[in-house]
Amino acid sequence: MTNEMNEVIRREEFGDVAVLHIMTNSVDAVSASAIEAVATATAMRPITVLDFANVSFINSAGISALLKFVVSAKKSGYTLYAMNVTPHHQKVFKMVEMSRYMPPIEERDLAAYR
Amino acid sequence: MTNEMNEVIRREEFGDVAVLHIMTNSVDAVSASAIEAVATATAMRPITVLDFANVSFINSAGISALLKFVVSAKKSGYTLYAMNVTPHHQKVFKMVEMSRYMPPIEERDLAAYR
Amino acid sequence: MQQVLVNIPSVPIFERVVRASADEVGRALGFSAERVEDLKLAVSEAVNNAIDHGNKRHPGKLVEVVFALHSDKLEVHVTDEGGGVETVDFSRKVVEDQNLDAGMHRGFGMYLISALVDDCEVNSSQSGTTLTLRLYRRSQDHDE
Amino acid sequence: MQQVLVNIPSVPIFERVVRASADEVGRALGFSAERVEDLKLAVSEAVNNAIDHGNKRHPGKLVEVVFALHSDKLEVHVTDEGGGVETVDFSRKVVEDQNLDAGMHRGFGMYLISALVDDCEVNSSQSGTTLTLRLYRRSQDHDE
Ligand SMILES: Nc1ncnc2c1ncn2[C@@H]1O[C@H](COP(=O)(O)OP(=O)(O)O)[C@@H](O)[C@H]1O
Ligand SMILES: Nc1ncnc2c1ncn2[C@@H]1O[C@H](COP(=O)(O)OP(=O)(O)O)[C@@H](O)[C@H]1O
Repeated sequence: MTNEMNEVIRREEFGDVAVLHIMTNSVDAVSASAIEAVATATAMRPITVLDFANVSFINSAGISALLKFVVSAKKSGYTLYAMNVTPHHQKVFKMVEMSRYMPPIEERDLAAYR
Repeated sequence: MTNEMNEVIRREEFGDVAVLHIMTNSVDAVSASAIEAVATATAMRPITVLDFANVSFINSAGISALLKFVVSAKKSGYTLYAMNVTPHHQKVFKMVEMSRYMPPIEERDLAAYR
Repeated sequence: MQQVLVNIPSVPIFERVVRASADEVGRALGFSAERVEDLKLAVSEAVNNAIDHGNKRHPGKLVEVVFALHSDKLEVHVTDEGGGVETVDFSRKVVEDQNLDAGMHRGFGMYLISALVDDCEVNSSQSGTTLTLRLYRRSQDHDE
Repeated sequence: MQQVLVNIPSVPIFERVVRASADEVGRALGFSAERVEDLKLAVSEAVNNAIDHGNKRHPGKLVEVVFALHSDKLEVHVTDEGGGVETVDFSRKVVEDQNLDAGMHRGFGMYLISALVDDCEVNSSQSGTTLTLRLYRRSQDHDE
């Protein structure tokens, strides 16, 4: 068991909000399975936010893991948001239209819920 | 000419103090000549501080470049200090007794001179 | 022409070694930070395809990556020891509702590669596949 | 046993490619952050010696680096195409006043290597030198 496995996502919850802080800097084929494992229906809240602040790399294996969160949110009728996405990854998310399923949200938009 | 060449060290001066902020993260065989080029007698002040805040790697080719600052300071009768050295590089500086020629100083020790 | 070669077993963790090498090669060529990210992502996709589809994650099969630094361009050749592929589809792929519902979350790799590099090319035979990526050097690039 | 191979021309900038690879290999083996830094520094010194003293910065001569991941240890073999070396001195070297005054600012590489890794070994002939570094795996290391 690696630290990456144990702590790939750190969960923060307040009110209707769950913020899922991704703790690995590389969302790739190696970290995908540990990330996917967190994308259960019970992890979702009406406002579920993936926080990419620590993430410096995402490839398509990583995107495929992230899409599990999109599916889980959809099943619950919730929306998923993305926070602290680098300009490069904003570009990549737009290329595959990921941004439609995971629109950006900012830290200050969440303040009202705290 | 690369940016690394142009901006390998950013100089800040106040009173008797010169702080030389190393701007490259790798003090190695590639950046050595640009770093050495700054180690002239005129660059020295009675208190000359090398700031390693941006530095994540130093090898012996880099140490050899840093020793030019030690020599220049010595010629002027000044002392050289090192600031924001990572624990790993503190260990390496001790191994080669570099720390004797470039003792650590902290940001707050400089406040009095500003 | 200078060449950097990286050779890895077909285990996903070693894709990170190639990616880190791509990062340093891109910087050495003076590519902008954004272009270095594009290069890393394209190389990452190519290596993962070589590991997964080419070598089928057989650790004994190797992926060879050659970074060829030409005066006018960087060429990256990613070669596997797989059974080859008839045609590769570089067309645009986006996330779609029906694919999500069907649990299909893959298929973006080749599109991303083709969109992120200036030029790419597949050469495949029964003894393996080579994907070549090309990034032309631009006047604003600066050698180290 | 898995092996990662990196091959570079004898140009200092490419030492950074090997160093970045060492970083990822060390992480893949679950080495602590401090041990990864030790590995990077030792590999960096070995590669720079191969470039400078072995291949005399002849860009056409290559430096080959093999990371051999054994179950009990990481072995790194750094090989150049130089004329070889009779004896290598791994003894402790420190900065000294008389050397500073004489402008002698080098000679720390071999000492650093020997102090940072668990074990090292030189094999040299007229056709080149191989420096082998060994870092034993510890119980607190964690595979990815
Ligand atoms: N190196 C390769 N060897 C064999 N087939 C390949 C190779 N690279 C790509 N392909 C084929 O191209 C397809 C599309 O690849 P890609 O767009 O990366 O999507 P994904 O890998 O998610 O399936 C793969 O499913 C595979 O059939
Ligand atoms: N790969 C090599 N080929 C030939 N000689 C070498 C090699 N590596 C080290 N040496 C010899 O060992 C000496 C000590 O190396 P080192 O401690 O790294 O100091 P420096 O490189 O600063 O001289 C070198 O000066 C050189 O004579």
